[in-house]
Amino acid sequence: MRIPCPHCGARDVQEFTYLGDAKPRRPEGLDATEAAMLEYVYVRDNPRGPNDELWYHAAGCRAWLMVRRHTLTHVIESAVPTKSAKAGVAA
Amino acid sequence: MAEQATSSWCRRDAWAAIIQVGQIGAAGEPGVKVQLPANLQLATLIATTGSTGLERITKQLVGLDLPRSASIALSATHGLAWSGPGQWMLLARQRAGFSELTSLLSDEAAVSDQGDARAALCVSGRRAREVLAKGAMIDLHGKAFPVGATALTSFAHVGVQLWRIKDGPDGPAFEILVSRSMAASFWSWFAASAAEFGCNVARPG
Amino acid sequence: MNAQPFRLPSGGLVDRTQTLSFRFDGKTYDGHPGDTLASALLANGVRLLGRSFKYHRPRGVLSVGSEEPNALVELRTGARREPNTRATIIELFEGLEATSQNRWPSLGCDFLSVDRLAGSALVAGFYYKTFMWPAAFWEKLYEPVIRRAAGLGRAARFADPDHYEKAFAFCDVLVIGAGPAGLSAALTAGRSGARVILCDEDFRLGGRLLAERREIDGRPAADWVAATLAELAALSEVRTMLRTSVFGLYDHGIFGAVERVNDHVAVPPAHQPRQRGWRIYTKRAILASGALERPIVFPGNDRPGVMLAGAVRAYVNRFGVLPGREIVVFTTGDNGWATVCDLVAAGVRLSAIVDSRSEIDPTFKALAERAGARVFAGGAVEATQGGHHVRGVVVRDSSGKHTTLSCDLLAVSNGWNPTLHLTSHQNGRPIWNEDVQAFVPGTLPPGLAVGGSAAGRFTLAQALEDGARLGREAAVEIGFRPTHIEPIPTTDAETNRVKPIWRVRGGRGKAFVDFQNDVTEKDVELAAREGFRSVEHLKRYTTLGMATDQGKTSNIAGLAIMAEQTGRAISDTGTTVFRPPFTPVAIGALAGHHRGKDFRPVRLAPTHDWSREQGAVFVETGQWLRAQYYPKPGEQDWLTTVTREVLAVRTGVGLCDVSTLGKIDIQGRDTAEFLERVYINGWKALPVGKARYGLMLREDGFVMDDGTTSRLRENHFLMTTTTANAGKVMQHLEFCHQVLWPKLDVRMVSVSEQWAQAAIAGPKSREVLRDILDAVHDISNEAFPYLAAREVTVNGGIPARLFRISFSGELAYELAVPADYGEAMMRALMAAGSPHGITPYGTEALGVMRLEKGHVAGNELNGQTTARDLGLGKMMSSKKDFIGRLMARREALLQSDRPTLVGLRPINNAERLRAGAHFISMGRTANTDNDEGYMTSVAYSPSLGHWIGLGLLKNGPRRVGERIRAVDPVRNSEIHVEICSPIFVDREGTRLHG
Amino acid sequence: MRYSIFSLISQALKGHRGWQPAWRDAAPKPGYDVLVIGGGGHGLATAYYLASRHGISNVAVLEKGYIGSGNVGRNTTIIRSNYLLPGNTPFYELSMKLWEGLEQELNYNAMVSQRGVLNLFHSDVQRDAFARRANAMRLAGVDAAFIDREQVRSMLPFLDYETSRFPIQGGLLQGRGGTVRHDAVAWGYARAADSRGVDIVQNCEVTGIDIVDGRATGVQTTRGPIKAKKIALVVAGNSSRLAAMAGMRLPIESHVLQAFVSEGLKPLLDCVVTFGAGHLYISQSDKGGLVFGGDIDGYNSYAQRGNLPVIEDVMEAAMALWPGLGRVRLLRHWGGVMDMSMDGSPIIDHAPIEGLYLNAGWCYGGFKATPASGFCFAYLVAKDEPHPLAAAYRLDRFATGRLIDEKGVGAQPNLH
Repeated sequence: MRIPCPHCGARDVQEFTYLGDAKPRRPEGLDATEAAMLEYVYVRDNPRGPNDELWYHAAGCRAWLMVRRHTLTHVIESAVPTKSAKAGVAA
Repeated sequence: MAEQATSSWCRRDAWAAIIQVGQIGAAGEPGVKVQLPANLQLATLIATTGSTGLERITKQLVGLDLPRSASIALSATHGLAWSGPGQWMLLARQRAGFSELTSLLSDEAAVSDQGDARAALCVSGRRAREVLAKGAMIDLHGKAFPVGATALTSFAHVGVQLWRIKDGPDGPAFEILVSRSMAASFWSWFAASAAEFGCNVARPG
Repeated sequence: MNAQPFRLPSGGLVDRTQTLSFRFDGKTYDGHPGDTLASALLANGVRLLGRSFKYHRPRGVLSVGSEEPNALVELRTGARREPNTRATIIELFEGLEATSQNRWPSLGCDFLSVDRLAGSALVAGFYYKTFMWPAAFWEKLYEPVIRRAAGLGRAARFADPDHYEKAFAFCDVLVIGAGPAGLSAALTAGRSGARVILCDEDFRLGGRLLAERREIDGRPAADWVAATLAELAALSEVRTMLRTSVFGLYDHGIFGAVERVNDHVAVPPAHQPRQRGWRIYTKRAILASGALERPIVFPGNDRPGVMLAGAVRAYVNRFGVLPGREIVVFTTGDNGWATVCDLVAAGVRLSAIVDSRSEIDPTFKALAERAGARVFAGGAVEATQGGHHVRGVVVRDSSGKHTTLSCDLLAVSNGWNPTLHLTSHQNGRPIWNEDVQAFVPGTLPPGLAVGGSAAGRFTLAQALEDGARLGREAAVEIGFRPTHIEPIPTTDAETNRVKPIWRVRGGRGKAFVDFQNDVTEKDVELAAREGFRSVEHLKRYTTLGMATDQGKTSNIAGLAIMAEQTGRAISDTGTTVFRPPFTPVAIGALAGHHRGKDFRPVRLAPTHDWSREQGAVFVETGQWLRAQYYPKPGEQDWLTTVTREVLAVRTGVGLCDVSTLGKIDIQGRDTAEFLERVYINGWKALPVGKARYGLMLREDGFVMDDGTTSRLRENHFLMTTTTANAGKVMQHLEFCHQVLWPKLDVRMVSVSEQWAQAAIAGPKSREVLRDILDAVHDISNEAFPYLAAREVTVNGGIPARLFRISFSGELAYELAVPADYGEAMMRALMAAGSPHGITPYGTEALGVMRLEKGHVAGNELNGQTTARDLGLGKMMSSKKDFIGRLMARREALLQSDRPTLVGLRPINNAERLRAGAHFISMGRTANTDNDEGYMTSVAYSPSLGHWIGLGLLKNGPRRVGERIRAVDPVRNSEIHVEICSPIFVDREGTRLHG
Repeated sequence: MRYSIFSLISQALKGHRGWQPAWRDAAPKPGYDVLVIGGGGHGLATAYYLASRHGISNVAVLEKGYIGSGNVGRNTTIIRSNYLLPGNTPFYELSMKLWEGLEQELNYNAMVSQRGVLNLFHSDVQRDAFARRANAMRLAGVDAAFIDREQVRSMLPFLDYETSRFPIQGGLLQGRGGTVRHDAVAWGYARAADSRGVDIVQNCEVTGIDIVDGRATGVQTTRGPIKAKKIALVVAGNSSRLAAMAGMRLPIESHVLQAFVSEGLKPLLDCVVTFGAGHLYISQSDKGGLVFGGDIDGYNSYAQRGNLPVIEDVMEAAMALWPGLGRVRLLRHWGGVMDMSMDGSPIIDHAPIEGLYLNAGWCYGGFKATPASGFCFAYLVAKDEPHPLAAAYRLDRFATGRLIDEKGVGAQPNLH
């Protein structure tokens, strides 16, 4: 696979590390519940199809990216820095 | 107590005991040439998000524009290499004045010295691209990687930053920064890869 | 005696001016440059090349390419021995040595060959039905016998002496195969200015054109090939790669290929690799890999001398070798007649032509006449005769009458299968095309186009047309504009009608579908009878298509017979999925440079050479090599050395390299806030100039890493991590910043490599340091107390950082200088410390001292422990949110009987503790139910004079004083230990603060 | 027909014309007592044990392709019970014991070959961790031996002891570990289940799960609706997809794991060996191919194929461990879809929906667990209570914190 890093261009998957599903949001603050955190840490949609996921360009620009990738065909639709991700994983 | 500088504190760079000057591999006209730059100074600059002060002050202090994409701005004495979003590697070709320069920049950026953290080498020659292609998972073709382009990537499991400087008389030339601790492993790969073309290694000074 | 009795007097692409000498099974033969081992052996009349897998049947050359199932040899000898090497693609070189395999004692006389009676029991799947009684006999008797019979060639027993390397290539258009379609594709794409790579696995470009007598634009095809190659060579953006097999298609247009750089010489020249494994990154790719001819299934079809008709043409036309003198052709289509035609052109007479079709084209009849051959229209070969090679065939004519013909070569043709393997590497399913009677590519992976025979368009004209079209289309799709369009070359006429027959019924004896794995038509029938009817079941049950050739010549016949057995059409059975690699790839080429010491990079501290000079023994710590201990002459074992080092620190001063610790520079207005969120403890109140111990959790509540972090300036912190976790922590922090809290002003970068760092520990450490630091720096206990952290200078202005932190529990400092000064620092410290007997110490002594102080390290930070488990639960702030806070509160993690950190000491001081021992209460049986925890780390404490340990024990801290058993059954040991505080030395910490 | 040397010889004399299908190609009936979704090793074993141990034979196994087309036919065939944590060790030992009697029980030779599994270690930290594990095994009554470098050398003289980047210090040997002919496991269970009345329904894909008043009542399939009193999901990499049909989300991600086989070679490797410094394990099949496995590719995937970086990684490790492999050729590589759970351990439990049972999360260790997984799952389905040896594999362990994280890497499936 090649991931189209928005900063570095298309790079071999070998330069990246994977974290997984980008959708869950971390429940922030002292008010967060254990149940919400449990969901965030452990429960996944795991779709067979398009998946928004977090990749880290470890051997490149060190940016965390949100990559929309199809889990059956591996076709990548988009890759954006998480910092500017519209669907922002960031709070 | 140490009152003054004594000669016992000599610098020893990352290539010491790793690289030997001279020809390696095939004999005859070397297809690859390696030069080890002396006195290369490096520092990471990370700008505050949204701040433009760094752009202004680097222009003022070293006369170079801060690259916004994966390229390097170079002068005879200094360089500014993009090294990640909001991050640059400042380089200077001589030691004098560097710490003053970085302290002037520290208001506009987080500055971290990296001059001792990298082992640098310049690779040129007719077969330079072929050698690097044995490790580079990036396209170094002239169109894809023109003079002034830079990339952070890894060669043979070793993290590197490289950029293309002005062509030499016999082809393209690349400067490569290697993590200091992995210099020996990098060189083991490089020497094996360059051997078939013959490689001349020189160290100024 | 004629040196090469089957070499034609002229013709072919071999260099007859030079002779190469080679050996097969100990006998010396001659061949020429341009030969393969197979062509040279055939030229010498050698027919029997190997034995089959199961029945050890004699086998010869079937094909002319990488699809060869039969002619496998061991090539070279000793450490360079290469098993299962296909003689059909071995390029002949001077001194080549090859040996036949899977036979004993010799190829001609193989005692393992199975006779008909025993053979009848060895049908598909026989082993699933037997060898079950008595149960114990499987490992002792049955399996060893089965295993001894397994496999074909023998792997080398020594390390491969050759070098391999990897390489990466990028192109706009990759063209796979340099036959007519590939050459014309490369040419049109290249002319448009695109960057083109043209690969072919052969050692000569031209593909089937090398093997055929064809004309292009009214001239011999060779002229067109030569002109095309000349033009390609002149295009600067076109790269041609010979001897390069594209073996796999991976995601996003990445291809794997292997270049056999020096397999055509006896030993690679100095400084050159044997093979090179390529990763080719493409925008578009064109598969022009041609087609593979199908054999026919009939009894005795495996006997040496039965050869594909196209291969016969190749041996005659390309190699100038006549693979037999009495020739019969058995064909189900026009292709067999092409062989007749070429043999006639070479002046060879034929005995007979058996065409399964009842209608024979008049031109073919005329041709047969010229060949002097009988024609059996509507006939079939029902059997072959002979021992180690064909001596005759039994032909059944259209009336059912049998005729026995003497012959020494039977050329067979049953049509062609497109070489479409790469199109299914991404799960694409080939589809049956009734018109061409073959599977053709189905849905193609993105960016890949297929042309010529590989697409089931088998004529030369179609190949040239497809190549030109696909080359142009690929270039246009990625933005190139062809300057002009050349006309597509014209070709001579050809026909390629075929009416395949999947097996000849009626004969007696084994009819082979898969030659190498000895799968017969009967095996396929049996599979159908037993319900293994899916093509995948067929494959797995009978092993059809699982040999080194992966069924390139056999799969289709197998599934056609299955279709027939189960009353389905071939289009309904489908084929099995072709998996990479297309052709077997040497493991060396995939590993490249990364073997031995170069398997993974080694990281060396800036003080490495100094440590070596001091006699250090090094140990792998993750990627790093660290000094483990520094033996002195006369010291008998490591324990003596480590004990000396520890005592030196505890009584005087020691010096240890700690450069490998991760160091992260964190700057920005929100750094303290950031640290609050990633560490479990508080950071906002940390004053400038101070360091603090911090512990960070994963979000699941378990400990991730620990270390000290110092506040150098208001908004500038320096974090340290453990050596092993430096990369992981950096990635975690970047995640926290970029993904979770991008609004925080935090800027971080690893400075691990920038600083050489040394621990100076022991009661005399302050005195040593005073000698090193520039005089302006006051490091008295008052001015620079425990946990002070400051930027200082040494040797008249060299920037340095000084931390008063201690892993050993002694008065201790860590001094960091720019890495170039690392070695100088060590020398200066040694010089300054020599009056105090300064002693270098390694990770082993460091480990002893941390254990004496009850500090946790790698064995305790194993990802299964919580802060609470490690006795650090109180560090967890309740006033703030931090990573891991909530998950650490789950009920099971708060249970009091979770194993918790304690110290352990042997009841009998002479006994040695072992890490990994489990704890069992006195009087209880040692079993899983009574398992109460385990010993994490142990050391011999020189201060106490006995072994000590840390362990995780249920209810641990409440059981101090209790005695328990530390059982270590795997090392036959059981020691009684007393539970104690994990802090063994200086519990009050007076030394630390001294 | 019973399989034996006698039946084989008698059939040989008759031209093998008398063999019957190993199992009936059943068409689905309108309803069953138990529907097992998934005709892989675990599903077939579950059906077999339901019939043989619990007398429940009104059972159908529904398979969307052909039986054994999933991971039971794509793995590296290793069996072992060298586990560390108390939730795991006794369970895998049960599996080992079932393997040891499997062929006689099923009357099918799956070539269970207890040739030994040797895990090499390369550092003191690794040695300590292996000692902990070996002792945990011994406490659970599992065989385990610690051998030193020289003993490893005498077993495997061709490994790299001289120039290795990570020198071999010794190994943990489980002599009873080994390999099994993987396809035969599926076929053997299928045949044995079929002979006890279980319907094996191939080419029948489940497209929906019927839930009425919080209770699962049947499934929709490509071959029509089927009613059932109990529905057991055993679909490995497709667990999340099936669970989604019942409105559930799982602590599971699907990842691709590749496997590799070399050309057939004369015997040279007598045990299964794992290289602790790289992600690699190697064994040699009875046909002579060296079988290699390594790390998962590391990203969510439902494609049964992988990519070059991991292929190269595995081959680098192979050359580093065994430098004589340079000229041995890789014949074939493929991928399977692994149901990677969040703590690296499986789930055998009731689903929150009545009548629905879940067997999932095997990561890449499912093959060795096949008999015990089927055995314990059948127990759960039949008795509605967990089998004591599988009692730790609860779905609620993530909430309670009773995780079974052998590697200690936390909630990141791609690291297990």
